[in-house]
Amino acid sequence: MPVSGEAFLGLLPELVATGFLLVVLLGGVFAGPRSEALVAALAGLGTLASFAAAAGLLAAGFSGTFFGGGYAVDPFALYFKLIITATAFFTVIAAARWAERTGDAPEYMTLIIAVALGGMLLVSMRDLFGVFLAVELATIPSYAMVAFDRRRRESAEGGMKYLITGVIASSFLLYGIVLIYGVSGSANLSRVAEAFGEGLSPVAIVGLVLMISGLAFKVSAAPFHFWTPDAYQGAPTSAAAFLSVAPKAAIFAALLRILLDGMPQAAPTWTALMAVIAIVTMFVGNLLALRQSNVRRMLAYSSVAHSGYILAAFAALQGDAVSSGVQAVMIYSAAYAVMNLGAFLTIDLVGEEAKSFNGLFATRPMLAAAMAVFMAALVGIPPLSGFFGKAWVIYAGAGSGSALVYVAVAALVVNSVLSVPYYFGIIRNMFQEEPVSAGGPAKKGDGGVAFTVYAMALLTALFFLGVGPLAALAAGSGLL
Amino acid sequence: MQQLVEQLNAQIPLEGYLTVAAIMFAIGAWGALIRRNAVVVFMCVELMINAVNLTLVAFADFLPGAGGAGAGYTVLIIAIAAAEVAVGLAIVLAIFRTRRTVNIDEVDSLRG
Amino acid sequence: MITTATIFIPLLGAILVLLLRGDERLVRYAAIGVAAVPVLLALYIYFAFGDDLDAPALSQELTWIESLDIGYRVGLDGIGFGMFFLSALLTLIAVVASWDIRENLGFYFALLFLAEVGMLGVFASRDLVLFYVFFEITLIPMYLMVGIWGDENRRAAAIKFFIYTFLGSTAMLAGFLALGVLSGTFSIPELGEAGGLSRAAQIAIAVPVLFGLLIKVPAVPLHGWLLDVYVSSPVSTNVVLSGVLPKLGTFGILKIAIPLLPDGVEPFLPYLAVLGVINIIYGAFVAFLQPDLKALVAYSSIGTLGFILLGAASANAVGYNGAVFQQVAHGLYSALLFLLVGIIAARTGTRRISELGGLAARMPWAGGLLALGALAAMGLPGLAVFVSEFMSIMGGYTTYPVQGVLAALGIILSAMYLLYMLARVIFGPIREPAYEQIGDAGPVEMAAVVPLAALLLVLGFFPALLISVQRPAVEAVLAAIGGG
Amino acid sequence: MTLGLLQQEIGYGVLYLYVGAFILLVVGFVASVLVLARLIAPSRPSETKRRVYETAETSVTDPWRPFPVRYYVFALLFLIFDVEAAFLYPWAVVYRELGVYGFVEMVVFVLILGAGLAYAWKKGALRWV
Amino acid sequence: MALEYLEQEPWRFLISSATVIFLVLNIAAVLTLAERKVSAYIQLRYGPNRVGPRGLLQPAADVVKLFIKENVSPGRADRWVFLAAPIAMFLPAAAVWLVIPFGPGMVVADLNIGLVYFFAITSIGALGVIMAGYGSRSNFSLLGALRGAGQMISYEVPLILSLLGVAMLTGSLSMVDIVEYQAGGFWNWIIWPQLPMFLAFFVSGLAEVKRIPFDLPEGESEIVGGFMIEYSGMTWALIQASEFASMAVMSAVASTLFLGGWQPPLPFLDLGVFNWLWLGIKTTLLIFVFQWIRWTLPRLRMDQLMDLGWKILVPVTILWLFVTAGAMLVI
Repeated sequence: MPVSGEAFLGLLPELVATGFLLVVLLGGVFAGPRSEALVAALAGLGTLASFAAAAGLLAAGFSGTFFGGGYAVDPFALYFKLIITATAFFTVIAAARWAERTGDAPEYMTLIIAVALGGMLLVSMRDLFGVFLAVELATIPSYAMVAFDRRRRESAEGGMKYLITGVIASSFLLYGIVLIYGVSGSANLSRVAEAFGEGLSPVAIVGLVLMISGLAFKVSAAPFHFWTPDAYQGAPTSAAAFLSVAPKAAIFAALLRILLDGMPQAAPTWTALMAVIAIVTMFVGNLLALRQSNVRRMLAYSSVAHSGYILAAFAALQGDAVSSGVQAVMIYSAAYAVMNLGAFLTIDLVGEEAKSFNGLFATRPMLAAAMAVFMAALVGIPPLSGFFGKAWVIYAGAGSGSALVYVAVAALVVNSVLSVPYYFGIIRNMFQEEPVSAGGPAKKGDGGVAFTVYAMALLTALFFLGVGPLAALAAGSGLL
Repeated sequence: MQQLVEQLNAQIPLEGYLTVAAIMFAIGAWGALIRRNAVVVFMCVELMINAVNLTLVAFADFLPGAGGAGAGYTVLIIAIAAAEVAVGLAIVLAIFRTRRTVNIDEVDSLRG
Repeated sequence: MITTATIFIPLLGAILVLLLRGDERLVRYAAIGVAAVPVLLALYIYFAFGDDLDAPALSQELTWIESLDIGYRVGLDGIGFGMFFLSALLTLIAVVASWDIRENLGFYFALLFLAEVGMLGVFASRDLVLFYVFFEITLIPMYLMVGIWGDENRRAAAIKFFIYTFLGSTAMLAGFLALGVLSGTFSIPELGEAGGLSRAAQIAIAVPVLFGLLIKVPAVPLHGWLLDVYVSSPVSTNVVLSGVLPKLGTFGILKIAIPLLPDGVEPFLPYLAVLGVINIIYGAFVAFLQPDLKALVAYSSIGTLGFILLGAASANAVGYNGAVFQQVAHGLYSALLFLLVGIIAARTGTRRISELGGLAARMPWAGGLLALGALAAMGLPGLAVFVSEFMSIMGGYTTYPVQGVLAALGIILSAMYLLYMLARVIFGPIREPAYEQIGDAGPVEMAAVVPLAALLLVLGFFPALLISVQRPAVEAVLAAIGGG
Repeated sequence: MTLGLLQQEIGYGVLYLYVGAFILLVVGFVASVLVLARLIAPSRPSETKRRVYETAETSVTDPWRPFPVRYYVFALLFLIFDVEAAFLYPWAVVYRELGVYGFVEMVVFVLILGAGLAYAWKKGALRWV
Repeated sequence: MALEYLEQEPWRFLISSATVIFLVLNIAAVLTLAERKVSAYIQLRYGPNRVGPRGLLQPAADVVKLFIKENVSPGRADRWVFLAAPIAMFLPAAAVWLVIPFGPGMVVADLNIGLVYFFAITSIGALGVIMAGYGSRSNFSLLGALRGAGQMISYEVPLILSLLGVAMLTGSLSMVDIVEYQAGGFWNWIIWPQLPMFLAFFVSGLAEVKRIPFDLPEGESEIVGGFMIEYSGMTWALIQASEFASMAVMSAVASTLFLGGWQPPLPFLDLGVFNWLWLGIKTTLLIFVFQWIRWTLPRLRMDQLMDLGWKILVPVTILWLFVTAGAMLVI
């Protein structure tokens, strides 16, 4: 089964990333101990090159499936590859100085690229076992990323909790996939769809539920969310920022593809499941976030809540709303990527206790403004990025014509309001409180993080300018 | 004897494999969820993954036209399980270095 | 194009005042200069296009999110123009009246201008999503203005304000999106023409939309956020907060809820009228009990907003015109009263009615204008509020006689507490010896209040100045909903 | 030849039965030897005999404590290459049918692993200290 | 046709299994003597020469002696692990014989994955070593066991890699097929195209069976016996037996895979049913090489040992893997 030249072209972003992964790892090690700048430059270049390759393919209108229909390179996949590589790029920039201080910069950069690579493969997979492989390629390095910081003991602890829950979830995912494979006789989504078209057997339903649970685990949907705060609190900031964004987007994309391409006939089953998961997830995330005084944990629970919002779009994948549901997931992923990446990284510049944000406006007004933008965007204030995500979910939900989805949309509205106190708690601290005298928010950050934060703030604030083209892209994404 | 050989070679019904695998998986999941020692949890996870492998191989054997795909996937899964455990043990080691315990319940500085 | 320019010039102003560092005076002058531009442009629009607001020169359309038919669509019409102008004017006045803001002046003006973008945008937007976006843009600046420069109670007040209105607006957004998805477009004019939604769908959409808008107004059971915010805000914020923000809600009802969802709103109209009456009477009663001058004005404001609801619910030309007119009239008088309360409080050091008295002797101008404002609030003929309240009651009475009568009763109630307030505060003996030393309003303060008073008088005597502009749009709405 | 043919005829189920049976047989045999030895051999336990032998000194430390981490590194390396073999053997068996494509694929695969080895080498993981 | 034999099948299995076990034990016994004799001749001594003619009955005497020796186990040991260790070590030495073809059709079980079976069973040996060291609960034991485990798993890698060439050339993992492939004369033996692989295999095999120069787990002169320090009597005997038997297994596997197994070196030397003699000869020769090396070379240091495995053998096998693959492509 030789690989055609077209397949090589289609796999260009992944191949570039793979190449740079090796170059960064070996280059960093062989170039000697003082080569962190080189490593960061290589890693940045690699992610950028991968981004450029994906963008080029997208611009050229590339579309095709390879490996016996098991791997699809379509605008849908390329869109997510852009998100993943872009966030990886910014993470590399933000993490460069930090990684340098740990002394293990090549490894950290390699992990970032590996996660990105896994994500890129994941969004293209049309084969369930491929999905599993790619999920693991994205998550196994992420365990290491979480546990990377040897100077903080929370890091290893967060990593262990993440890992233990993660591997159990992987087993569930795998078992589900195997059961579906057994029912369908093939792991290829087209064949799965044919088999599911002939009716759902109990084994298939068990497989479906197990598979969705496994994936729900990875996107920290309730009731599988409990690893999230520990992992994100323990993780290095850049890792938490990146992991809350890129792999999640990839898993949502994969889930979309699996559900829509692989089991459209089972839609009544999984949309109902998704609606319930979404509602529970939103409430759990927001109610727990309300109690946090640590910004990392707060943002971790917030990411749980946002997973819930996105899952609400999955619930809406029925009736006339399928297309707009897909668009909602796509837009939301991009919107969430810019705002959450920035919000997490701000912690690096300020501090992780909510108190350390006190009076930030007086001491660093620009940073305070950026953080305010992120918080407002996470709430969903227009015209910031988060608004479009939520609006699209509501739009999709409104068109779905299902009572359960209406409930989910109502829950989304209620939860958006519920989330106001904790996001605005940060804004209040920054603008209305006096600066803490002792230590204060004087934590010295570095240029890379600041650059990324401001870039993300700008992207979040100006998202409305780009949302039109994004929507056009999403509408013509090729999925369905 | 002929009977014995025939029995041995007669296919054990698919349900047999599946049931055993499901039981293995359940035991593994149960252990992974209630055991507190991180290393034991990994062992339980291995049990789960091997249950899945068993299911997979059984399916691959019984499915018409599946070819060697199922067995091939099994090899991949084994590799992934190995990677998981490798990373896992590294992290457990890091935990042990700072706290002298691998008991999950005693590792609790992250709360809230 | 000219509309777009008017809307976004304050944004440039915001950047300008942020960049200006140093001299506070310079910042103030720059801010006044920037704030004056939209006012002048609005006046230009009035005189140049007053009788033809549909002129192509005023509207603009750009694609934004093509796949959902969401666009940047702006344009003016009679229902919004009054408030469009008033928003610009009140922002200018707020800039002038920002004498109590000492810290971070540049940032304050930037927020004010950002809010102005939102306010102007709401009254000019012709797209549901754009409407919502502008609607929400006002939120964060107002939150921060109250939250940073307010009094001791500011934190709770600001977050309360935010949560209430955000809940409402998110529900409203859900309604808008449902409307858009069912109709296939978000363009307000097109939605007005299309109209083909089933009654059930319209009702389902109208519920969240009305809910959101009524919170913003606020209609009485939903007014929990109001008092704290009004009382805690700095004076100049009050001007905008009471003068413009409630109108975002009423404007939504007048411009979107009723015309676009005629069948959906129709069953709720009687309740809307009832809510209006409740507002009027409740506001009057509670205002009576307030020891705090500012709180009294706040509840008086709630009361008069009821007339807008009543007029809107009437679904006839008189009432609807009254409602539209009342938006402007309310903005004028409530801004005036809040400013004067601020002036008085700054001099006497208290806002408690029981501690005030005899101010007319020391502050003839301020006291006189306070009296003028109070008289306007109770609907004295010759002042703008009279015109619109009278029209609202007339219109309301035609459709809902009981509510009309009760509303008229409300005017009497409001007259009672306002006169009582005037008697206590302005007239009578000087209560504290310290009050002997205080002087009258200074030139800057006078510059802030006099235009409002003047406009109250002008519109009171020549209501046609505004009604002639708004009448075509109102008639179009009534034609669309089949009222008359 | 007959026996070989026979085995093909009777199938692999039986063959693995043989493996299992043989292992049981060996284990049983060894265990019985141990039991037999226990029955035959004298047993005169004493405290001294039960001590751990450590070149004429009493053992002061308990060996049951954490192992040095370097063993772990080698275990990991072993794991990687052992699992690699699981991929390489199937490939090797059918190599003749794969042609150039198979060659290139294997070279890439092994080179990536080789990169891992090079990394470990350079990092000093292969150094026994 | 085959079904007629089915009735005999259990008997065939039992008899052949018993033969294999018998063989293993005898090889072990004979090798104890051979080891001493070879070492004696290398060192210009006589070696055992009292029991029986030329000392030939020495092994029997040893067995008797070991049987009646007291079996002492440390008081604080983990008793069951301690006792299970010899079994775990003996098992691989015996079980690999299952797949080795002694002659045409003479194989206990012709597994189609014979090679993989070989690795799998061999790696149990490392487990046995660890069990012995851990179960003894002695510092020297554990030290030896850890060395042993490190060494055995490290050399497992080149061991496995070095057989890839065989699998590629023959296109099968069955030992029977591999031997068939080498029919027709010694020039057809796989050792010629795979010489580096054979050397790698041989060296790794040496390390796998912990023979000098790779006897660090035992390290008589430093850790006085290493993992087996606490064993005595029959348990010790079993460990010794399994060491010798695994040496024989390694030789037999090497003969089978690289030296044509039972195939005669020249076609006219075909002995028919007695072709197993050829296997015996080749195996004996290899065993002799094992012993020769033992009494010639000094023990390696641990770091040298690891370097040899990872930095020389693994790269060499990978390199030769590429060479083999490329050559097969060209030819």
